[in-house]
Amino acid sequence: MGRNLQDKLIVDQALVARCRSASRSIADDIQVHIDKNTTTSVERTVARFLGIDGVDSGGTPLPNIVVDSVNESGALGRGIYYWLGNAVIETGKTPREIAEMVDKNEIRLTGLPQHSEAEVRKALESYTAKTVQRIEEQRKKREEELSVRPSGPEPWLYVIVATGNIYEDVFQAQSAARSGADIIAVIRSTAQSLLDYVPYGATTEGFGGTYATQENFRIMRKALDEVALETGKYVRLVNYASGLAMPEISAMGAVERLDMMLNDAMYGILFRDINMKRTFIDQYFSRMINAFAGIIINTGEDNYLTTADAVEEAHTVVVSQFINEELAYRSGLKPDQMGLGHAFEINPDIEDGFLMELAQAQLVRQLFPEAPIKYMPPTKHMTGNIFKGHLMDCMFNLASVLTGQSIQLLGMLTEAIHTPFLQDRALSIENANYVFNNARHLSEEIQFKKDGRIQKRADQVLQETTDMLEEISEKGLMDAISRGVFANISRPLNGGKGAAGVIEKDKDYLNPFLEIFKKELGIK
Amino acid sequence: MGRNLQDKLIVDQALVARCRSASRSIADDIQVHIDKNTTTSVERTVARFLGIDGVDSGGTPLPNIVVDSVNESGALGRGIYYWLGNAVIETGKTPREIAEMVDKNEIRLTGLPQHSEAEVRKALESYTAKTVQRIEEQRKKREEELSVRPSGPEPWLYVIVATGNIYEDVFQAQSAARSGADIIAVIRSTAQSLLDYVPYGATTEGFGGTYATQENFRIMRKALDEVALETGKYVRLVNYASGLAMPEISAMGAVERLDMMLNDAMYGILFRDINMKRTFIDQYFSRMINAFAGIIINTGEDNYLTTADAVEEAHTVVVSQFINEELAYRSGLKPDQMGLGHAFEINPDIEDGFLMELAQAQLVRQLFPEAPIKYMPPTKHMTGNIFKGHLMDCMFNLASVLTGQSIQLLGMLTEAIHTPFLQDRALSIENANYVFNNARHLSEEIQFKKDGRIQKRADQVLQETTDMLEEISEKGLMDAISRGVFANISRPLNGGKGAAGVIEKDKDYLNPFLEIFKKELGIK
Amino acid sequence: MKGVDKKNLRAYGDTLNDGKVQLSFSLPVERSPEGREAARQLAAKMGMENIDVADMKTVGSGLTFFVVYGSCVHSIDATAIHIPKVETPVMSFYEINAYIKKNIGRKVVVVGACTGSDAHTVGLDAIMNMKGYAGEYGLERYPEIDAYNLGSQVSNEELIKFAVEKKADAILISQIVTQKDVHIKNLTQFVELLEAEELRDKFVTIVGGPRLSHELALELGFDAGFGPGSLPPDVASYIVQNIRM
Amino acid sequence: MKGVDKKNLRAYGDTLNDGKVQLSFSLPVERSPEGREAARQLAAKMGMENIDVADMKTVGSGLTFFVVYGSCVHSIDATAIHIPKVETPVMSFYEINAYIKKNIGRKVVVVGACTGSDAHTVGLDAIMNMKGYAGEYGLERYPEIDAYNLGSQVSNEELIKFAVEKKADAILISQIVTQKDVHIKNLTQFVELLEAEELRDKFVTIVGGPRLSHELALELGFDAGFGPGSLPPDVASYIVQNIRM
Ligand code: B12
Ligand code: B12
Ligand SMILES: Cc1ncc(COP(=O)(O)O)c(C=O)c1O
Ligand SMILES: Cc1ncc(COP(=O)(O)O)c(C=O)c1O
Repeated sequence: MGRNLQDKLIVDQALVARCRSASRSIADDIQVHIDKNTTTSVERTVARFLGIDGVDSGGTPLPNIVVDSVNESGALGRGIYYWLGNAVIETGKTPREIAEMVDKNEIRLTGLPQHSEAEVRKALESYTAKTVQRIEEQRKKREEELSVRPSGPEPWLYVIVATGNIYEDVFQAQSAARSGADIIAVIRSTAQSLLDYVPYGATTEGFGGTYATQENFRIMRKALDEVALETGKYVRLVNYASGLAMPEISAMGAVERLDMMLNDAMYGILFRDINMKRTFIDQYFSRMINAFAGIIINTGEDNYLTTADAVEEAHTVVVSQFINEELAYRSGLKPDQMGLGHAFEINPDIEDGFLMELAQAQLVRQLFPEAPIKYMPPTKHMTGNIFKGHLMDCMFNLASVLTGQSIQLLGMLTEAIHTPFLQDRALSIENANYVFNNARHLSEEIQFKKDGRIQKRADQVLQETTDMLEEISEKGLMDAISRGVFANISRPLNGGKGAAGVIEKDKDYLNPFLEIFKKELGIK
Repeated sequence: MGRNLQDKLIVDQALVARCRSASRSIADDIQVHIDKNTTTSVERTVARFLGIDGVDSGGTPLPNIVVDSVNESGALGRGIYYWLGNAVIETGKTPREIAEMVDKNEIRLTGLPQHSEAEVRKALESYTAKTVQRIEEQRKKREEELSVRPSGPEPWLYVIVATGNIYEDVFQAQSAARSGADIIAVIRSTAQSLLDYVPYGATTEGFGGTYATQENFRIMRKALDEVALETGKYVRLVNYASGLAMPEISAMGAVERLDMMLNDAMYGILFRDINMKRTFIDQYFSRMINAFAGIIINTGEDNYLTTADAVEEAHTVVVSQFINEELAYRSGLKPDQMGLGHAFEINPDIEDGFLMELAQAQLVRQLFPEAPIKYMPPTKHMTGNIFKGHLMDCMFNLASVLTGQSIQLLGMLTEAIHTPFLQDRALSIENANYVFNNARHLSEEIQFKKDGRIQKRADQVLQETTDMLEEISEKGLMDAISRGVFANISRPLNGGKGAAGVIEKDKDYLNPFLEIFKKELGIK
Repeated sequence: MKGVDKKNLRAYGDTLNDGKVQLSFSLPVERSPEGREAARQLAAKMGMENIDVADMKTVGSGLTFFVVYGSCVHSIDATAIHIPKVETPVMSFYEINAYIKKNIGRKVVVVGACTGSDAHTVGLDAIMNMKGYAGEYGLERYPEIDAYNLGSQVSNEELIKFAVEKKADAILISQIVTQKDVHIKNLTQFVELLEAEELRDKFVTIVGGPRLSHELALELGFDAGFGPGSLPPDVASYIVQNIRM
Repeated sequence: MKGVDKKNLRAYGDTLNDGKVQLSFSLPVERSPEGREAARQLAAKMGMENIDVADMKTVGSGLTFFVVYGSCVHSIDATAIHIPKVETPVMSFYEINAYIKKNIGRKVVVVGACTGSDAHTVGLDAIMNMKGYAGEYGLERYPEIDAYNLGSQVSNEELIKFAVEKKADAILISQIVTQKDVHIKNLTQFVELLEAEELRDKFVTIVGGPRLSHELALELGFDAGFGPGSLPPDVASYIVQNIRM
């Protein structure tokens, strides 16, 4: 992908080793909890994989209806897979038909005679294989597309559309792609994270964004594949596998060939007050799906800096990146699928602030050389002064090409005013194209002075990162979060939304998808 | 002044030595011609120094009337100083009164009995001393002001006002100073260069700028001194000592305490088709006045790139800087008065164009470490797209702070549209302040790779510069200009405007001001 | 500025009353002379003269972005402008606490929240958190104030319920997201709820956010509104001097 | 674009017909709520609704710069727009020379200048100089064309005198400086001179510059006008196909 890797900084590898070992023990600890439990959303994902989709007369998605019915009878610990398979055997109907029967109370899944696990596996084998195959096909399709219509050099231009109306989004996304965007993200309607289900069908209304639905995914995918034929450049599609429906959205994305997912291990906990136990379990399965589908995840460390100060809290971003990395490994994600995030959020009026941004960006680049680092633009310090804002985005673009970032979420000059107009996006793309091209190889031409301000700043951030990671590894991550070490936000262990959705697995819990993915991804 | 000097480039000092020796022989050659002649404008300057100002009923300036009258009688080779002194002895009147008599044909200067040079010197001694003293006072005043109200760190923010109305200019200049401008230039009315006289009084009409008149100088100086009291920062005032009235304008500037003058040895020849012999003589005296007045000159190499290509012709800029430097030395200018010019004019859509700009700016900085280098903004490639234009100015500002330029003429986002609105200027100042502050010490932090693209580009430009200078030194500068080596513009030896104004000096040519300045400035 | 006619205020570019204005917009036209003319005509309808369509750029299929300069003929009467502003004098951290001790004699209770679907807490935190904002302590730091920050996405019902429980003196609401006027809807519903439960004059009601002005707040039935750049003392000063007793 | 009503074209921000427009201007008011309101009112007079005065910044004493967004109510009728354009087909360097050989049978004489006080030669040079522009040779390079470039600051009188001497077929004028409409005055005077000397239809008269359009050129009595981005072949093609014989 022609990544620009230059070791401009001297990075103390001993510290890096300490960071990684601390992260490992942090993740081990979380994994114990993950392995013991499942969640309603994980089970809904399994139901979707078995072909259950659509909504009932009341608009409730069928996956929710099936899973909730079993959950009410307290039998979800066995896994929805078992109950559906069992019902298939009993009724000879498809899972989807069964879901409709459940909705109409024509059947109680837990009330049927229970068959052996082996029989159940057998009964659902074809459905299971079909889904797994579909996902593999989509991954292959992406690989083919990329070989025929490759993306440009990094940093890739990533823009968002957020009209609320999927059809309007399509026009804007296609326009952006024609003006040079490499990646299109459809921002979700405000706080879809908080919905404990996935809306259904094509949507034309939303606040601050457009609902993530499978139909919307399909519509946008088709539109982008069209432009690609025109421009000769495959356009990556992004959405948000975040919040209470995290794994379901990954499933939809895997099937509809999304290419990236915002998919952070802790975002929901910190920024959406979702219960942490719930989130950790969800992210594990959600990420495993992304891993298997060849989807690149984007983590949300940028969000920390919207509440915390970018100078003082710089190290918390790196700490979170290490933790996200380690947890991602456990879901089978490869380094080149880890779009670890950070942001250009230092107050623009600080003297030498740009130097600190360079230090941070270069440090992150060198700590995670194989990761397609996601660089987020200035937002918090953007004001109604669009002219100055455009300049801040210019410096942001320069910092990116200078430090070899991979995924460049383009800043908008109207960031402080409204969700982007079409022309705002065009101006941002013009901004990035100008700077990237005009300074294309600058990175190869310059070195940072040893013991200079930039090197010193990087040293400091890495040291603070190490200390914090080791402290967390002692007390445990859950404890750390409850003490508010990230983004000055503290979340109680059992507080937050969706706690009720955590269900302890029975010893005979059944989820062949988990098994297949683990096997395919080589997870222990 | 806290200049930022970093030897980022390896500059072959052998080549530099060859450049300077070639320039010396080029200048020697020109100097021979200069010493043999005077011009109507030089003599008008002497008349002004003796207190002759104002215009006649027909609006013709008295200095022109007096000098032309003597010139008609073919006696200007003796020097206007002699004829005026002689008349003072005869009439007992002041030079100014005599000028009015000449205007009314009440006296013919060359018709009077002629006294000895000694008597004439005696008669004008007090007038001469008064002027010299006035200039010295103004220089001292500037030095005091600067010690009490020093300018900020380099690069200094230089903006232009150009409403055509001096009173409107004052409001705009004061506003700019309050928003942080260090230097204010009052752009002249279109092609004032071509006027073989200096307009008189306060003016409120002009095309593309405001006429340079002594009264306008006075009004603006006063206005800027006012703001300085408010802001605690002395604001430098700039105008144009260029064109057919070159030395007269320097004289006015010296008396009214301008701080900088656009004052190039070749600009008039190339860009205003003024006869080259005339220009070389004029620039010599003009610059000597600036030297004595402690005025910083700005040379106009930036203009080359508005007609010639900034990539191909980059070396011609450096060639011209060396020649300007050498000629400036001969007028007694000190290195810290030489605001040698260049510009950020490379097509913004060229890959790595920014690297070439850095190479050029850094090379110039290292070739002339003591000179307050004047860096001109992108103009030619600016378009009606103000948003992209603002970004080009951002990169220009970054290049400047990164390479330690001294005088930053701020680019305007509306460059391709109109002469700057007040808000355009405010946005430019905001742009420069943001970039300079945010990347204040970046220059100290980065080094250019040896044998990298930047180093190679600088090597190439320096080599081409050396070759061209040596070629010119063989054939002579006048020949080179007639062959169009600068800005693709060729000017014939005897063509161009104002040739008639060149007068050979008699052996007894008298000009005590020249003598005094030479003595004071230690010119051989 | 000299020579300004306040009754007929016009835009200023580089000479008084030249009316110079910069415009940019997109039109569903091709990048063409006709497109340029369309842009010129739109500008003309907006009251522009000597129109210079300085740039046009294709930003989507059949969509062109224009940059336009010209002189706007319109003028406005500045003498007729009168805007309600928060008049109560602003006191310092110390003065405010002293004022409470002296004139109120008990702790002042303040409850704040980002209501509706709004998850933007930074603004409210700037006013309420210990840490504060721009060097000013937040309300939580005031010894004489009991401040409760309920955080983000709180429903109007919850907020009112909580305020009643705590016998709050003032309710602070933050609204950052303004798309499709969600903030208007949300704030109106809040006031209606209060009135329905006849609690309207129990509390000093304050709303803030980057798109909020005191004027808008009054229109919506609040006591005060605070816009961009507001500081904790501004708010605290207003509360303690307007508290119902 | 889908769904566009060409008779009522409105600005497009992020949904069809939302009328979104960006404005910026300075007003002689203080940076204050009243100043903000003044800006809002000016925008309103320009036909804006849902006005958001996004930023204000002091740019001079008593002068404030505003950035404004809003929806413009105005729409324009695109179907009513008809602009004169240079219709003669554009040929290549080779075709043009061939055309001259075949249809004119003698060299075509072209005289060009930057007239009045205008010293901007780059534009005219782009059209005339050997070197040319954007990869296209200039007229001087055309074997079948005798091109004379008189350079900058040529008076209309000189230009006409020279053109008559050389029996020019076409006169090219460049006007870059447009302040105070100098170019209009200057170009009008040129046409009047031609008419006075009854030379108007002796020459193909062409004017060009960044602020020039074919339409404006016709209004001023020229045969054709060329704006930004024009290329030598555009001009040469027009000349040879419109030459008076
Ligand atoms: C930080 C931020 C976020 C963070 C919020 C983190 C957090 N915990 O607050 C995150 C990343 C979570 C986020 C998410 C979203 N955001 Co957001 N976000 C911003 C951003 C960049 C900065 C806001 C900020 O913190 N400003 C700094 C504070 C200090 O300023 P302030 O809020 O104006 O507060 C001051 C005054 O207004 C006043 N004040 C404010 N509140 C109150 C209350 C009282 C009582 C008083 C007295 C005073 C007062 O005092 C404060 C101090 O002076 C803005 C863009 C921008 N630069 O403004 C977008 C922005 C506000 N977000 C926006 C959107 C659309 C969203 C999303 C909906 C996007 C999406 N679809 O996912 C989501 C969902 C959020 C939700 N459900 O509400 C839009 C809103 C558009 C609009 N006008 O409606 C903006 C403008 C960005 C954009 N251009 O699209 N966002
Ligand atoms: C280069 C330049 C100069 C150079 C000119 C050197 C030279 N020998 O040409 C110098 C430095 C000397 C200069 C001086 C001045 N300039 Co000047 N200059 C410019 C600049 C930066 C670029 C112009 C240019 O070369 N464009 C590139 C060419 C290729 O484009 P073009 O001219 O549009 O030509 C194309 C088309 O228009 C068309 N075309 C043009 N002419 C013709 C003719 C024919 C017959 C045809 C068919 C086509 C055609 O074809 C060309 C190729 O496509 C512009 C700003 C800008 N970016 O536009 C300011 C600008 C034009 N200058 C300006 C001013 C005010 C001046 C001065 C008066 C400033 C002063 N007070 O000193 C002086 C005086 C000049 C004078 N007496 O006229 C203003 C004009 C404002 C206005 N709208 O009136 C501008 C816009 C800058 C600004 N914002 O202030 N300038
Ligand atoms: C990882 C991640 N998920 C989700 C979101 C936003 O989605 P929502 O508003 O539904 O939480 C963000 C926004 O920044 C994010 O970073
Ligand atoms: C050295 C110098 N003198 C004078 C001028 C402009 O003045 P005029 O238009 O009167 O030639 C310039 C413009 O760039 C210049 O560089």
